[in-house]
Amino acid sequence: MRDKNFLIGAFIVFLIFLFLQITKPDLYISDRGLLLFLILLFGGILQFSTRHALRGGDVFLRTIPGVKAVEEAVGRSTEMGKPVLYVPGIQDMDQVETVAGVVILGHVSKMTARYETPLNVPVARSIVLKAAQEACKESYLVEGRSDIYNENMVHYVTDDQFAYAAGVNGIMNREKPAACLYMGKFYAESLLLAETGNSIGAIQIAGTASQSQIPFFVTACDYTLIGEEFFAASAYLSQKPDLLGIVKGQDIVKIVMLIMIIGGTLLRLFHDLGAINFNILDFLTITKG
Amino acid sequence: MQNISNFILKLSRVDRRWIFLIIGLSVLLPLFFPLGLPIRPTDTTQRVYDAFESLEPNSKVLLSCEYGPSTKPEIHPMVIALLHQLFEKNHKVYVSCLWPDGQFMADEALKEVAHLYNKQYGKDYVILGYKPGNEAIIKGMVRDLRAIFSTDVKGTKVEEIPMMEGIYKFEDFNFLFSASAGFPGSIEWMQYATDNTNVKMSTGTTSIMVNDIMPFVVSDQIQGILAGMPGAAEYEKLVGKKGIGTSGMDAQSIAHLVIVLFIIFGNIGYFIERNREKKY
Amino acid sequence: MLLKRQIPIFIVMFFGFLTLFGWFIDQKQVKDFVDIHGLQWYGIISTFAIFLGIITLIKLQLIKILKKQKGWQYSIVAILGVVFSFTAGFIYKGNPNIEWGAHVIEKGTMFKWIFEFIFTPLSATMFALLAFFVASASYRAFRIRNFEATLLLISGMIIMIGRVPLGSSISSWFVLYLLVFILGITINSIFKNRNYTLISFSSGLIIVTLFGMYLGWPHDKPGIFFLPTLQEWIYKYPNVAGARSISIGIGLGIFATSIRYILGLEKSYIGE
Amino acid sequence: MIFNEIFGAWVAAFLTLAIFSFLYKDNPFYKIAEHAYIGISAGYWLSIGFWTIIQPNLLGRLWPSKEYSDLSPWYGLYNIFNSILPSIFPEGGIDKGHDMDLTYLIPFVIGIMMILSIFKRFNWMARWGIAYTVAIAAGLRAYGYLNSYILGQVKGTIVPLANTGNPIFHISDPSLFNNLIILIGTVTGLLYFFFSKEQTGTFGKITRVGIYFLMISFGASFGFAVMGRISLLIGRFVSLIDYSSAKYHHATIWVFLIMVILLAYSSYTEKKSPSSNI
Repeated sequence: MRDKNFLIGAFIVFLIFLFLQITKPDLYISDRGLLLFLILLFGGILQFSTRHALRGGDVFLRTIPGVKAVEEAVGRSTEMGKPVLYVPGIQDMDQVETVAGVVILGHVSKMTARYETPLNVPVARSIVLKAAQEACKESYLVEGRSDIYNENMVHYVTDDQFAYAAGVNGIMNREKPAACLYMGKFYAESLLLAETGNSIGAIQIAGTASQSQIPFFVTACDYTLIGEEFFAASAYLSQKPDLLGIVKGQDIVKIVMLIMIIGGTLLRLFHDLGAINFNILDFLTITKG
Repeated sequence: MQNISNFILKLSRVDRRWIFLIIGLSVLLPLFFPLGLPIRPTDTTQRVYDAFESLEPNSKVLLSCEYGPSTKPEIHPMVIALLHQLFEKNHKVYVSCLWPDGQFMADEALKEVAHLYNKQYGKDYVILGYKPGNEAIIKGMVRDLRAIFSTDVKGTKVEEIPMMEGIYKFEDFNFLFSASAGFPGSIEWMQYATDNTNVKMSTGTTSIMVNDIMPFVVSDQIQGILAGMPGAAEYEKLVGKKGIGTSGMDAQSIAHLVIVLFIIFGNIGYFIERNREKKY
Repeated sequence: MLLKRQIPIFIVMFFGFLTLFGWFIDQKQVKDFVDIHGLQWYGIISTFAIFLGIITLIKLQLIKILKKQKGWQYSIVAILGVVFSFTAGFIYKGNPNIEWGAHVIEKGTMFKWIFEFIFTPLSATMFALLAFFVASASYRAFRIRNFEATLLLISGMIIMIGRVPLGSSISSWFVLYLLVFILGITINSIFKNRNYTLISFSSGLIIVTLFGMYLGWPHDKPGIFFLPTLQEWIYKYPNVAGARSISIGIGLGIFATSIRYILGLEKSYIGE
Repeated sequence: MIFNEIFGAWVAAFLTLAIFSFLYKDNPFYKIAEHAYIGISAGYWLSIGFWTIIQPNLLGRLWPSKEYSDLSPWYGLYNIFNSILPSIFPEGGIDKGHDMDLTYLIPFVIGIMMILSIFKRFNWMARWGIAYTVAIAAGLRAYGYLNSYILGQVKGTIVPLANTGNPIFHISDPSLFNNLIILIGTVTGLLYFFFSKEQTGTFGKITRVGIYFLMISFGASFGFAVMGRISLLIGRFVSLIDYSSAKYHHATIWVFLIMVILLAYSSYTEKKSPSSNI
């Protein structure tokens, strides 16, 4: 808690909030005050832990097996002399998952550059194409292997969902990659990809926050990064302190929510037993407005 | 024993076109030769039914159609069954659509049901139609419905429609049913309309969306859910009108059974293979 | 540099703050923007982006045709498709009684015909193809690798059978007998001793039978062995608990990332 | 039955069967249907977007018929457009019930820039549009997710543990046991997503419980996903059966027969020349 500027800023914001809550000016929708408070609180926590990490504070993250397996998968491809296939989802860059997928691609391409393993990245959107090309080029440059970088390793297939899936399936059947990585936002085509990958015997690692597609990945892939794990993975691989700090901050917010859940349950228990008069549910309900 | 496991192994490497053929037939045959398996309403379906049964007569129900032809098999039977129930209880039905195709679906369903109960357009039901803008439309309706819908789908001014009297914003409705196949749909209605007002809602969704919405049903943010085609069949049973949902249930049952058997057989093959690999 | 860098960052921060805190401001212009105009602007911009996509699509297909790459004949079909639906959308309505603009949603126009007889069957069939792939994947890909996968597949199978009418036709006693059978197999594979297997299998049979005779073989009791009841329990309680923790996690992830964008901590989407 | 509809049914039956023929193998019928799909869907979404968003909401606000006057230069510009493209710019302004709102020039300009970014020189122009998209998504989503996904779900997890009249155990109705399941499942599930602590020892055991809940939930998703796919297949078969009726001159049956014959013929010729077997 040695971040003076942060504390001063937080105090000022808190005073403004208090002022709004007490005077309730006409301009302010005070019924939504609880949410404003939570936005400020959670935002503040995230901001604080980022600053903490940037100042060199300790940021420990546990290992995630799926993340570790990425390097092994690339290694296996190298041994077998087969390419690595990377699918960054089928959505555009306006989805958080796609951005995370492109960031992870940056790290995977560093490994392939190091091991001189061929990399194949089919994409479904033109904007993703540009971003993914930039990411790969940068990685090969950083690893000093821009001589083996080839712009066509990232290529556009089509915008259409199933046509794209069919195209990727074709690539799998022809090139028989030893490792298939699916990182991004997926819909119904997830099954087609995972089933084909399974049939060619590749190591498959998936990462997505699309709830309804996770089961197909869990059953057909070797490793799956589930929901929040997937977002954390990009921070984990990047090792950038500000991103790691955000993940740490999310953990603190989670603790706050756990306290809310358990404390709330206790408060409700006391309320139901008639010991106290305070109804937590009414407090948490945003009144209509 | 060896022979049996060899046989199973052989089966597990069968060309997948045989699998395709089996699943195709297991859906197609029951459509021609129905078995008439009994349908039993689940709890969440019952809750939707009860929610509508408990409405006062002549309530104003907003029916929002957010589905299109590709998901019609799952959602359309629900809408038809629901319309039977609403018209029977003399509720007024207002249809709005967040998907462009929604209004054809609604139109088709109303044409099929309304005349059975002698209901008239403009007096007992109205199609406000499709407006583009996704969740902006929901937010707009909560603030000022007539700013969003100045006319109905036929171009009649809202002021000239008898049943629109007293409807100025979303809160003037008594209940919302969202027939939803994706974005924008039930979740957006909940986030931007019912979570912020006193109007309650129920929903009917495609199977794939059920699990995304279920937590909100259990926490009472949504009153019950009709889950996919089986949900529609159950609702048809509750309302007492057999439809497409009911007739599809035999095929659905057989196909599910076949898939479960596939999973079991596939895994038996997998185990045999793994055990052999261990031995060598 | 100003145009390429500072202005985009300013746009993100300005509109991000406006739409986030606009929720709490009771002022007509701000409310109008947050409730209506903000998203309509987005709709307009994203529609312009479709033009961009179509130009890319036509360019790619034309290159294929001009270079006579493999399968170039099919690219002609694709371009004809664009031309056909563009014609129906902008040049020829096919029904003079319907105004421009209404022709994309009213019945009786060429556009609607395309929708009904080309677009609908294609998209619906593409979707239905997945049923076949689910079947083949369940045969070849869904493997019980570990305990987690076992849980997943078993709860999936219970939902699949329990939710359809077939499930309510299966008596809970059938399930009980099935469990005894599976128990026998498990004991056999663990101990590899015929006597143990025989004893556990037959005692299981006897217990279930006695229990059934005592209760009078009710079709749907005990509830935990009646698939429709069991699937309902799974999907209303353990499933909701799991789905809820994922929802909270995803909600938190999205909230955190949004804050990151609004504060300008993450700028990778504009090539930084 | 009008010609349009009968012809349409034949087209629909052809396209449906052409897609299904992929199950046998990749073949020209499937490729035709697939490419037609790509092309037509592109034009389809463009038209829908233009006529339901750009024309009414953008142009309808820039030149509403309410404020039309022959004298103003702004509408003079409009009249030029009107003489070129009368279908998009009808005479006397666009009547979509909107007032004039010139702030809509902002998305108009950003949209045009989006298209211009196709040229390499103007590559950067797309950034403005992307920036706006991200801003709107972030600002609006943050509030909605916080309210419904986080606060609403936290509220839902605060279950009653006493004095509710619920029994201690009941399988499908609310009961103390089921409430505890929800509470424990949610808490342990959340703990699984905890990144700053190694999942070992007691903590590891707790998070294992969380994973089991997640897996049961995925299993349920899986079951429902299968259910949905099968329902859609049923729907497809029902329409194919419909198209095979006399009303449509048995379209399905004829198309099916012709396709089978052609496919059989092609695989027969392929067998003769094994070199084409790639």
